[in-house]
Amino acid sequence: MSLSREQLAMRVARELQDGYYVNLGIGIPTLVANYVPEGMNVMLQSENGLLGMGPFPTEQQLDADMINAGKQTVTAVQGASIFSSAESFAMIRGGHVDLTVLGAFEVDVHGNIASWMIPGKLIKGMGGAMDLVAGADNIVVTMTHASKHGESKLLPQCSLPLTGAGCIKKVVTDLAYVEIADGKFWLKERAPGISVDEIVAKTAGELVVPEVVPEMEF
Amino acid sequence: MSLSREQLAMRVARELQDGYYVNLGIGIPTLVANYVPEGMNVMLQSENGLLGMGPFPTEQQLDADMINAGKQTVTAVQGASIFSSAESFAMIRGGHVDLTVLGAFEVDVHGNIASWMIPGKLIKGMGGAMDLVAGADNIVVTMTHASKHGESKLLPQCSLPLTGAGCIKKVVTDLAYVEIADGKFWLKERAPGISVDEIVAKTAGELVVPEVVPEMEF
Amino acid sequence: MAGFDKVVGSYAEAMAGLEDGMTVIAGGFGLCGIPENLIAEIKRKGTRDLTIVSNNCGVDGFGLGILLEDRQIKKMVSSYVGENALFEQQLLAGELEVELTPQGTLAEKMRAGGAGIPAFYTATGYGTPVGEGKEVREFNGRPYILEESIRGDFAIVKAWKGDRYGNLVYRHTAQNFNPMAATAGKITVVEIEQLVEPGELEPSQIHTPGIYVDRVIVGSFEKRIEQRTVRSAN
Amino acid sequence: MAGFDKVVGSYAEAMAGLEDGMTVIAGGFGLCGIPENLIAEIKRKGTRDLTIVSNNCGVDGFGLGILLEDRQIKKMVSSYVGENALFEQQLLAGELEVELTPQGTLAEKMRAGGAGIPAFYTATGYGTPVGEGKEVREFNGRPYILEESIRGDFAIVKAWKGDRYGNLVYRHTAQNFNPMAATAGKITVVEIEQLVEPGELEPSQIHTPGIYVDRVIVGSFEKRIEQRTVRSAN
Repeated sequence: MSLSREQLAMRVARELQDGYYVNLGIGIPTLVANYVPEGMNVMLQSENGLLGMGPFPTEQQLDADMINAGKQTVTAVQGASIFSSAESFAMIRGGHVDLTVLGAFEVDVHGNIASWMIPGKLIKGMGGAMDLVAGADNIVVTMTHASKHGESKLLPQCSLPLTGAGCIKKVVTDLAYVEIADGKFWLKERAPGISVDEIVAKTAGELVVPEVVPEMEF
Repeated sequence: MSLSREQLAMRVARELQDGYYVNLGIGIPTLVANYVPEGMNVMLQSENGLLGMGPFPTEQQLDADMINAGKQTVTAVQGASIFSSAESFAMIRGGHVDLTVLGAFEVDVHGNIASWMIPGKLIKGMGGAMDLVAGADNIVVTMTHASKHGESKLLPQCSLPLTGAGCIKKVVTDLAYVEIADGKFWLKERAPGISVDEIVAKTAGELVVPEVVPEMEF
Repeated sequence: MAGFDKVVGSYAEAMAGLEDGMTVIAGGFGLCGIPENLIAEIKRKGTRDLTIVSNNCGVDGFGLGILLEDRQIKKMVSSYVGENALFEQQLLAGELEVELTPQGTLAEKMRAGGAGIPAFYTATGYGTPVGEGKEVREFNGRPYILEESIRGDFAIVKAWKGDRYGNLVYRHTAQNFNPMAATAGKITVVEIEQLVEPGELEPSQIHTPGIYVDRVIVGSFEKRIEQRTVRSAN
Repeated sequence: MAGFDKVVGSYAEAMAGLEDGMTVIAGGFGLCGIPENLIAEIKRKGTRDLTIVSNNCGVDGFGLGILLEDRQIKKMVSSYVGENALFEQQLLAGELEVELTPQGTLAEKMRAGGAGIPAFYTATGYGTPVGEGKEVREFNGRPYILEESIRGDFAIVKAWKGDRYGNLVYRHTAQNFNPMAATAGKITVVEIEQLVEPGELEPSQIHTPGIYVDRVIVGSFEKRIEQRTVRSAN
């Protein structure tokens, strides 16, 4: 069975380490915050200028001046800091964020990522995504392995305009966990009950398959 | 009579306007703060990160964490702000300071200034002087017109390594007030009792002398 | 300190001098920390052909979105403009130009503009449409693109507390782009919630020193929330 | 929040990993806001061939000046080094190298280093010895020079209040170069006067967010005054 949204978030959460500063993109990446392992602490960075993002506010805490990068009302944890957008992207661009998780339309064997623009459709903008992928050493992309029509999103070469070039090393899809190195995809884990054959069939870019591909455990 | 240090400061002070943010260099420029005209307010910027520098502290106010760019203990006026060196030079480099006053070894008809380095002597460093002359639109240089040996400091071309190129338009010396434009010095005022002949004799760069050269009044 | 008293009495005075074709840099992220009354004044004035530099363009009916209603905006420089049906309509009709700029690059372009830095290199956007036509240069074996700074004829800023000298403090995440915008306007206009006496703000806790600010006006704010997300109290 | 507790118990631990030949960025202006005990620890360790990036080099017998006594510094990157006879002596003897850098350029180089900006253009130093050998480029008809950013193996910083997460507040003009230095070290070590609980510092009033900080140590400080200037009380 391909992974659910929650399972994707759970698998990504295993990339967390105690003391990590983490930036989570909108959508599935946001769910990762729900699966921080017991006894581990991470601090969430929101690129509009908040380090130490907390849960949504109660009705009593609601404050228009306290939002996250998704423009949702949020709270701050104890020990949070709040700063300007220039300072926020100094952190991001300067490589101070330990882990960045974001969605994508496509990735390729060169570590390229396309996530912000589909020509012919309305272009809404890249927001902070280009800065995030350019600034982070440690990025996890999470997305479905193939489109609804079965077209692979793990390509020899991205077909859509890029968000960043040569910056992606880790991809968690609903079928597999794949790493990118030396111009190839490297199959590391498969979703429970998903066959290697299915993953191979749905991976358009060159995929290196080891003899044993462990199943993810949840 | 050539101007005293205090008179130099008084003449420079006439360049002040109400509401000006002003950076005063070490030495005679610092004295300008003593001659702010009655009813006029200026705010002093100290490039180590203080806008709104006040007088020296009393013994009771003395605080090692409160100094100016000359490393002297100072106070802050009401409404002052304190910030980092990067912010301080953002102000300076970005042209937000209304008037900068500094000393020099030489200036020339091209608006070049040399103020920080005499080859063969020990080089102590330029501090913030290069940023100040590059960032300000409105700079007043104050110095003696000639060296103790009678050598002019207003030259066709600076002989010493520059602090900044093409940035000086106003020079107050102990003999005269001179402006720089179109590759020439323009004599605007003379010190009380100083003859135009003496100024001409002590100005090595091309000097335009109008028919009437008013005397400075104190 | 008469020469430093920057408080003006009306929004008309606050935006005096704004003319057709000018560039306006605006603080705010989404609807958070936007100078909502200064924007409303631009609508009232009817100034046209404006280039607006702002991370977003408000929503239909609020924030910068209201300047679309009478087609006052010629060009937007933004990182994300997806919250606005009228924007989409004018963009598709070719009535509006948009220069999409990565959020961090946009923040840095404003800061650089205010700080006298005409251009800087960044890895952001290299190899993407953002990098097209821009100079590429390697430092330590990595390619970077050259980005030029931005300055505006006006900057419009929203702060929380301010004094007559223009010293400002922002509240929570309403800070966002406001401090950089404040440095980058030839004329910087700030609307504040609360006017305090000079000296009330702790000098080392001032976010924007008054030297960057030309005009201050005290306003009252709707502070509309874009995404109201709450949890139950227990 | 175990993973975020950055407090260390000794100066030896604070400077662990510092090796011969490394680059150290130091906060402070003159003797104001200098990490005096971290500097003393470097002297105690006897680490050599250091490149020190700091606006000044202390004075004879205090601050960075004490690292000259055993010739631990190979190179200084500074804007002004005129307060120090030992410095002069070693410079003239060719035992010490100095790279004089304009003060604002130095501050911006540190900030850029921390912010992932490898280089920027500035008018400062154009046409002077500082500009020699550097690329010149015109923007809007004015020439600028290209300056590259600085990062250090270590950054040593002095703050006033800090919490276990490394959130920092600086006191008065002891801020100076410290916030930029804090962003630019591979390992950033901070000594503070006062440890406070996480949450005690108002989030929007933190000068340096903890993300930049690796180690925190609580110290006591001499805070020597370089130019003691006072006026009479009346």
